[in-house]
Amino acid sequence: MGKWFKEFAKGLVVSNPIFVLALGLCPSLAVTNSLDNALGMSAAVIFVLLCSNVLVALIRTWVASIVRIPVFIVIIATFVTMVSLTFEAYVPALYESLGIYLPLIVVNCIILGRAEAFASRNRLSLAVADALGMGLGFMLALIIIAVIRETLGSGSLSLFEHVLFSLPVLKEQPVSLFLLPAGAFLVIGLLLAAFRRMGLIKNE
Amino acid sequence: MRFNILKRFYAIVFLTLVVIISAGLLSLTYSLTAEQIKLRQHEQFLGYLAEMFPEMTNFEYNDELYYVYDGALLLGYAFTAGKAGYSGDINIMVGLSDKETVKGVLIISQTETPGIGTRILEEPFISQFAGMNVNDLKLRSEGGQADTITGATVSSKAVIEAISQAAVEKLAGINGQDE
Amino acid sequence: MSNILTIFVGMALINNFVLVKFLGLCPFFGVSKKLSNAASMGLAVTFVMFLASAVTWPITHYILAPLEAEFMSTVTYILVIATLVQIMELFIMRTNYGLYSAFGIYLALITTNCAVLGVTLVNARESFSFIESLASALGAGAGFALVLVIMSGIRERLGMSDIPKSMKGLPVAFLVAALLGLAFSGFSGMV
Amino acid sequence: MQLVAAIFLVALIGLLCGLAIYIVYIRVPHKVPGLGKIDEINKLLPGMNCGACGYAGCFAFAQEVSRNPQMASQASCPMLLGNDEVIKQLEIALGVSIDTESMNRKAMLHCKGNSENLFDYSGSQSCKAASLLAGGFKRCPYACLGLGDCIHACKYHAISIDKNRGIAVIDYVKCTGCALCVRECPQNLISMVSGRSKVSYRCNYTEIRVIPGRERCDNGCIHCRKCFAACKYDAIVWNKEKAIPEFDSARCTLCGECLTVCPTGTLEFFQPAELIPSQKP
Repeated sequence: MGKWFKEFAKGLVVSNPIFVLALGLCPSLAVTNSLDNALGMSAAVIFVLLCSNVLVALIRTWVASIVRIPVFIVIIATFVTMVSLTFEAYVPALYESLGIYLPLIVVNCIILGRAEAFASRNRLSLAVADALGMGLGFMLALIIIAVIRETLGSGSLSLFEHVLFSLPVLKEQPVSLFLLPAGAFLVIGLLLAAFRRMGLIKNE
Repeated sequence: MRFNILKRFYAIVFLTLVVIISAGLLSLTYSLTAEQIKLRQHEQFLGYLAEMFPEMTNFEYNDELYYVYDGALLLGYAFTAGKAGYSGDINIMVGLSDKETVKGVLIISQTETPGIGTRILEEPFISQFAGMNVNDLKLRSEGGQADTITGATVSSKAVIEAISQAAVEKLAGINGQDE
Repeated sequence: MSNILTIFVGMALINNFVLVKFLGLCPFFGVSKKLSNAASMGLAVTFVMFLASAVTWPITHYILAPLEAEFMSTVTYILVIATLVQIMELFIMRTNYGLYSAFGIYLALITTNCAVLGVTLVNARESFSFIESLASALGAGAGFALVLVIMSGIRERLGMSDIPKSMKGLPVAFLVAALLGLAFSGFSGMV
Repeated sequence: MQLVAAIFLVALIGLLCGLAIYIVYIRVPHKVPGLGKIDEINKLLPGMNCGACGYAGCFAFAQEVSRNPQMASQASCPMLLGNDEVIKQLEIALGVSIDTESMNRKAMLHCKGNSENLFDYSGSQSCKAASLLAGGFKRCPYACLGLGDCIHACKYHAISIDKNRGIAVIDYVKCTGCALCVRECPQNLISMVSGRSKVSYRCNYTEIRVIPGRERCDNGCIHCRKCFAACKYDAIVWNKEKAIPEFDSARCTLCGECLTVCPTGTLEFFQPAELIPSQKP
């Protein structure tokens, strides 16, 4: 049981996919300009990561090593397309705002990275732990970035159409830099430095 | 000998099997969700149409042109226009109260950069089209009345060009159909 | 002819895949520590993008489109890309082992490179002709390699400069990427 | 119905991809000519790709060695030094005898770091950059600047910075004699010496370029020849042109006489502390 929890906790902070491993950056930078998008994207990533890790862990003994990577990536692509079809049918608003980044979860480096590096080498329960840990770590990081970017970038923070709070001055002239991609880089860089300063993550 | 062949081609068989299963699964989900998506899109569009013509009771639709009626009275026409903006396609619905004057313009979907591109939804830009004559639907620089938003030129220019192009095609349709 | 040029420049600079469209960031931060790695990675990615576009175009136009199976495009594209990378890896490993050991992990990294799949998806969405999609692939690859080389040049220089302990390495790379992003957004009005 | 056709065609693409990988896996010549032998040698080598042997990594060195085996004995491959059974396997593979004596080498730093800073340098933290600025910020233009270029070069983490003296310190045991640091030092303070040498001459000051206002530190050698005179086992030979002592490690008994008699303390023991008899309590 201890090992299971260790694998799970590892994904949250110690080897957080975005801040430590610097994987899966493409979607996280683009969709964190609003909290709803960030939550939608993390939900999709967690679902796909969990399913693909489970399936990869199940078939790891049967898969021939030459075609290992194509097989894994086809499995991930199938899950992602299913997610994007269901989103389009039942949650169109979120589907619109995620745009091109939803199909790009397929090449999101975390999922294939975890499938290749971890799930294909460990038994099922550990693969699930790793998927959950990494997924939640990804969601945590995305939420933190989205909160900062949305508050500074558009002056107010809203969760599913009702405004949580809005800053007086920023409401009129928000710092729209933070909505730009460059702002996302800035936020992640400074956050990473802050985490290292606080000792949460060890320096290089 | 037979087993050896299977062993050697095992990799190929396995890959093809995985691809078949995944393609099958996908088609299954696609067929399940296909009409739901169409229904959803149609519903969404109806919502916009109602917003444009509040007193609408029914409408006719032929060759991409909507004829909006309140009972027997022809309220106006409506059509969609679409063009690639800064970071994705922008779909617009244009309502005409009659053959010449524009009733209003609605942006159905866009993925422009929030805070900059999304200003095409806001007041000064979107309401400038209401009541404008159809052949003024061109950029001010090209002799029309429509002007872009400073700082969001790509997005606003895309909207104006989309509307003007669609208007030209559809008007030809309406006039042709009337004669 | 001019249309192809505008597409090439458009993909390389205006909507540069890394700094404007935000695709291919994982290798962008992973590989850009040494200039030699960055250059060879940029070359390899451009080559794979070119091949992938060449192969996926016929698939889209002769198989997926007529059968209205666009929803399968992601799966098929990524399958083709993974196969191309696998073949390239086997080919390089067998013929030129020195180059293979120099590439090391980065070859496998190309498969998970969002930029490569991104190019094929953009080609499909913009419904480019065959020549246009090749031009857009080359443009995207050139843009990717350009930004990778610039970034690794700066990061090598930064490696030696006096930076606070907690900023060294990745955080400073993010800040450099932010500045590069702003610089590249300056191209946006060109086409 | 169309969906079934689509599935069939996509499956066909999958089959073609699998076939392509399989064909490349089989048909491409599995062996680069002579790869077998090179691979065999490559497996013996440490695989650190440190470049000490002067080739772009162990594989390139294996290719070179498999072409002309005698070259192996002057190879400065650090890992081969330590374990003899690897050398035996290499001798069998190459069919030539390798004498390990010429391989055993260590890096020696010729500076005690006693010269104070002329100005507070806060530029690019690399010795190469600092030494471009008027020969470095130390009073002695040949002194070690302690900014660690050699540390980055050393793949075996044998070099560290001595905080209070601000100079590099080479760990005798960890150093495998790969000589990567020698090229990196802009003040060419590091030289490769035989692993058996006992005493190190810790000064790099020469009269070639005399810069006004810059002179040697208190530990700098003043060429008084006292060490030469004091050595009872005449293990020291006086080099007349450079006017510096040279040590014959065979004769030297680590008695420490020359160290005590040297007025500026330029000399130091080179062996690790536990091997030096006079320092035992």
